[in-house]
Amino acid sequence: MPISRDAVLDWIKAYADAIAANKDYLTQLDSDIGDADHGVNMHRGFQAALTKLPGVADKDIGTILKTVGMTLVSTVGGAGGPLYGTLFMQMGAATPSKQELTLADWATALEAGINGVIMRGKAQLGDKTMVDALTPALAAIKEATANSASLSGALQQSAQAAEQGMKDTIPLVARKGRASYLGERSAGHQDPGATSSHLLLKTAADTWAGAS
Amino acid sequence: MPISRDAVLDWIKAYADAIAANKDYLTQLDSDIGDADHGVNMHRGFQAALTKLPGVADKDIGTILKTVGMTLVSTVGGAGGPLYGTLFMQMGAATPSKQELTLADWATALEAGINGVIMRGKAQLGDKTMVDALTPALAAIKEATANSASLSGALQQSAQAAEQGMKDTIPLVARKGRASYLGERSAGHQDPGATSSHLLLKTAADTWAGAS
Amino acid sequence: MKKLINKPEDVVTDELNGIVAAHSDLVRVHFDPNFIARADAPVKGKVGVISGGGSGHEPMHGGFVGMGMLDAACPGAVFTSPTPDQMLEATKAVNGGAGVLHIVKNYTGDIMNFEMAADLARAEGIEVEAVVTNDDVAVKDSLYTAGRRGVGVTVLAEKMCGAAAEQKRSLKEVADVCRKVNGQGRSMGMALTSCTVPHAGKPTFDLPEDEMEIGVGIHGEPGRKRMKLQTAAEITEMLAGPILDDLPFKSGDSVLAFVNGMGGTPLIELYVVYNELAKICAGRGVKIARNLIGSYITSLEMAGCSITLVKMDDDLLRLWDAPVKTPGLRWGV
Amino acid sequence: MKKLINKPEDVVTDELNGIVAAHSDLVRVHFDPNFIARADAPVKGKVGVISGGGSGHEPMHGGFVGMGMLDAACPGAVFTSPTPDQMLEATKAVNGGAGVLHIVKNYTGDIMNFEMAADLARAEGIEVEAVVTNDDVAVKDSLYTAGRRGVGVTVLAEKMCGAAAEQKRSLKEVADVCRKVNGQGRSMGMALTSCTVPHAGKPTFDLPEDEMEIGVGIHGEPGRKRMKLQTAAEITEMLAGPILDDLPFKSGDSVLAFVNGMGGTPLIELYVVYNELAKICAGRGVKIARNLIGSYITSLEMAGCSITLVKMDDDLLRLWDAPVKTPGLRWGV
Ligand SMILES: Nc1ncnc2c1ncn2[C@@H]1O[C@H](COP(=O)(O)OP(=O)(O)O)[C@@H](O)[C@H]1O
Ligand SMILES: Nc1ncnc2c1ncn2[C@@H]1O[C@H](COP(=O)(O)OP(=O)(O)O)[C@@H](O)[C@H]1O
Ligand SMILES: [Mg+2]
Ligand SMILES: [Mg+2]
Ligand SMILES: [Mg+2]
Ligand SMILES: [Mg+2]
Repeated sequence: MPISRDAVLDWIKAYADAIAANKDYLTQLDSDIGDADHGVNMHRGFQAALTKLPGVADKDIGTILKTVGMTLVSTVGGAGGPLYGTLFMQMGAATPSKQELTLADWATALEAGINGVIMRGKAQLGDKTMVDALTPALAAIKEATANSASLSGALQQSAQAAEQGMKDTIPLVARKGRASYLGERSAGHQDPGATSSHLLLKTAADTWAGAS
Repeated sequence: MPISRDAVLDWIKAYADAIAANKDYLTQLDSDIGDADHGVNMHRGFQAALTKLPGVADKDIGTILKTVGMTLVSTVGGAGGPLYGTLFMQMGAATPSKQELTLADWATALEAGINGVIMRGKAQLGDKTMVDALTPALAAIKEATANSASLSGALQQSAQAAEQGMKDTIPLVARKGRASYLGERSAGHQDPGATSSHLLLKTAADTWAGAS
Repeated sequence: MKKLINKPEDVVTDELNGIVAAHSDLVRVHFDPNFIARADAPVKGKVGVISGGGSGHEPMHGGFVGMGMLDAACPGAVFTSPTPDQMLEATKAVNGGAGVLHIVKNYTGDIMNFEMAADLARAEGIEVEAVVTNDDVAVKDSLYTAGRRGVGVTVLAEKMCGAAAEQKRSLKEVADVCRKVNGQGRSMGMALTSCTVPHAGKPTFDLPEDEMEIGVGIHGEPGRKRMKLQTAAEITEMLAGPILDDLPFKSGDSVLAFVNGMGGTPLIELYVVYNELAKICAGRGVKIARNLIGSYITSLEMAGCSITLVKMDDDLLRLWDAPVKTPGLRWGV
Repeated sequence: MKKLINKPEDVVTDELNGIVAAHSDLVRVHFDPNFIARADAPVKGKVGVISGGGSGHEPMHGGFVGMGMLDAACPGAVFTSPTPDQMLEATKAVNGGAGVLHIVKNYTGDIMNFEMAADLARAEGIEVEAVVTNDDVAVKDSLYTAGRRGVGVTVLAEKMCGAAAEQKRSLKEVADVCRKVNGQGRSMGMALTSCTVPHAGKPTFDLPEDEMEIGVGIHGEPGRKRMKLQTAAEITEMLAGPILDDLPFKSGDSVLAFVNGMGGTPLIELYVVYNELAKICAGRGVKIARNLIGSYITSLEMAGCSITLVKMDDDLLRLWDAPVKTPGLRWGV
């Protein structure tokens, strides 16, 4: 059973909840090496996205994802707004008219989203950004697909890879974003954007655990 | 042996030392019910006065006291400057051409000084000001004189009366000076000006203990 | 103590040297005794307007010296009124033959030191009038106490008296402007934090993280009462209410509204307070004709604010709008 | 958290309402999307100059909207760059037919959001140029990182670009002024205390009573290094030295010197710092032709300061001296 449109809506709602629950944690991480707003920003954006969902609940998955992306762009601000906005808008652009997503569809969407993030932010792997959580997650999905893993298994593995990527940001010296101003002092702290990106993939794996 | 001119100079120097030693204490008292500068102000003034003493060391006592008073007026500022300045200037005006002071001379000088302070500041006994230390000190001297006490004994008693007057300011609600802005909240704190005035009389008693 | 200073005893001198370095086009600084005077003082035939007070309230008063406002200002040590010789020398330096107005904030020290200076200046043949500002409604007024403090109104009076003097009004007329502004002006302040007098080295009072002082002056002295921190709306009501009731300001009155920061309060918060104040005034039918928002009469790095309202008439409005060119306040030129 | 606010989520809206209440003669505030525009925008035939950024830096940028400076400013949430729709609407509102300059501080968020807005505006047929300010020498510049932050130079560039636009210079010429000011300007800042983002509710970093952060930006982010508190002379040297060396500023250069307070620093301390800066510049033969001293680009209630120097030429001096009439900066009119 692939990922239904309702499952996509559930995922977005679950992620909004996860952001709400982790708002202070994300802001705290951003205090250490940034400007103490990442949790607040993401929360504002996803609360706004929630209010848009009823209006697109009967539309295709591409439209839903694009709507979320556009809402994030116009409500989050900061680095997170354009980056998460682009991620969702590109995922939406990659899933036009879809009523459900197979594992391959999801991999395609995620890849398009991540490429968008990299185009916009020009971060590379190891720059201590959300890309460090997203890129390994995509690689894990591709590998799982190559190994004919189940959908839920692949999602699980991508969440684990994102978690590892997130943790791997700790020792890094930031080269992009606000943390880069700290130079060497940015090492020893986990990147807030990588943390919110891990949450995104973990929420997907949890919400879609029944998919196959 | 009355109070010699050198003894007067010694008293001023000893008081400058006492102010230096009590600078932080006086400022702390002024923090509680004022603006945290009484110790600093008095210290600035008496350090300036010290530099003027060599120039008048061979002059009469009236000139010495007036010089101290004028120096205080032009270096202390705040309430303390005009009040202590007036105290010394009036004491000087009351002791023209004197080379030494008897107990009666000292009582006359002090009375003139205190009257000056009251004229300038318009405080009454019980307003929680330096007047509350000075007025009982003068009364004690007069009483001691009436009782034919020795000079050093009279000085001792005036210092004790000043101490009592100073302590008696603690429960008072201030009606003059900066502490009056606090209303009821000024009660429970010892007045800084009364404290520096007690020190003045205590230093006199200590410095002139050998006088008779 | 966290301050951008060298030594506590050098703060005022260093600051004055900074003013020399920055504003020699506008002002001239005289040292020993210390005062700041207009570069072109004395202005012949114009009433000289001077003020003075302890340092630590910047830009007041030194920042208000220049065309259209003060002719001179005398800075004392931090929170300590200046000495008579400062005011005497400043008075002489700005006397253009039409007499000199002393604007004195109502503090025992300021009153006594300015009085001595006025006596000395008069003895030298200079006509001097002194007007005392005492606008702080947090202090209960009484004949038997030191009376109300002079606070925010002082800044506004200096501006309007300066404008009146530029018009070549007489000493009595300029003094009348000061009396009118003071008579029609009321203020009240509050503190979120204490300040630290450089010499003292530690905060004048301790204020727990969830408390504030209502009714403070501008010398770091504690206020009338301490209470739990409240919202900007509630705090503004606590300040504006007593001000409006005291004069009282009535429906239909036209006012100059001044929201002042205490030195450590950022502008964004002052605008939040101004927004509440505008609502309160509107609710009472009081029209804000002019406003001033910023940190103009401060208590070192104290966080907090004060509100001042002055009832305006056409003459005062014209005096307020007149050109002013000082380091701290400038428009129309 | 001690602030004069109502609710953290309402700070920006309350502040904007305060601006409406205070400055409707100068500016117009548009809500949802939020931006502040000149009361008379769009000015026909004049290049529109706009900027924007997170709130918490007041008076920048909103306080600089008015004749001779910005045509519009877009305030984001506190320390969060605004969204593209804000800049798009502001761009449309100030386009007088001669194109619009976006002055963008170099932060990843600001860059990306402004880029999206410029793309959208161009798609609607409006000519847009964007110039990025990146003057903070505390940050090591590199092609492979986010590069230097845009800080104090932004305020000065806004003033001079605004003046150039008033002269009806072309979009390219106004953008050239911005590039020149940025190219010839350098800044560095330090903090005595952290600030508290209203939503976060506690200080962004903890700084012991005897320590300071050198090389901070304007978002409460920690600086390049933490060290023991020093004198104003030493601190000023730590900031001015790297600035002077970086361009480098040379003997004979004429500069605009800007000593800026971070929001919680009183003016008296800024003059102490200016005094040191004047000595350092004099020692290197660098002539301070103009100065600006005050809190103009702030970090909420952070205590600390920053220094900015811009090498001036005759054209820039004329643009700096030109009349400006905004809530935050005003002269010549
Ligand atoms: N150039 C970039 N590319 C990808 N991600 C980035 C980039 N710059 C910043 N980020 C991410 O954005 C996060 C910060 O987001 P947020 O706090 O919302 O924005 P801001 O830094 O503007 O305050 C960082 O933790 C990092 O993961
Ligand atoms: N009107 C007055 N008459 C007599 N003494 C006064 C009067 N006002 C204040 N004082 C004294 O002055 C002291 C404060 O002096 P100081 O701190 O030097 O001046 P300021 O109050 O101007 O800061 C008070 O403690 C009080 O004893
Ligand atoms: Mg952030
Ligand atoms: Mg005192
Ligand atoms: Mg004092
Ligand atoms: Mg941010």
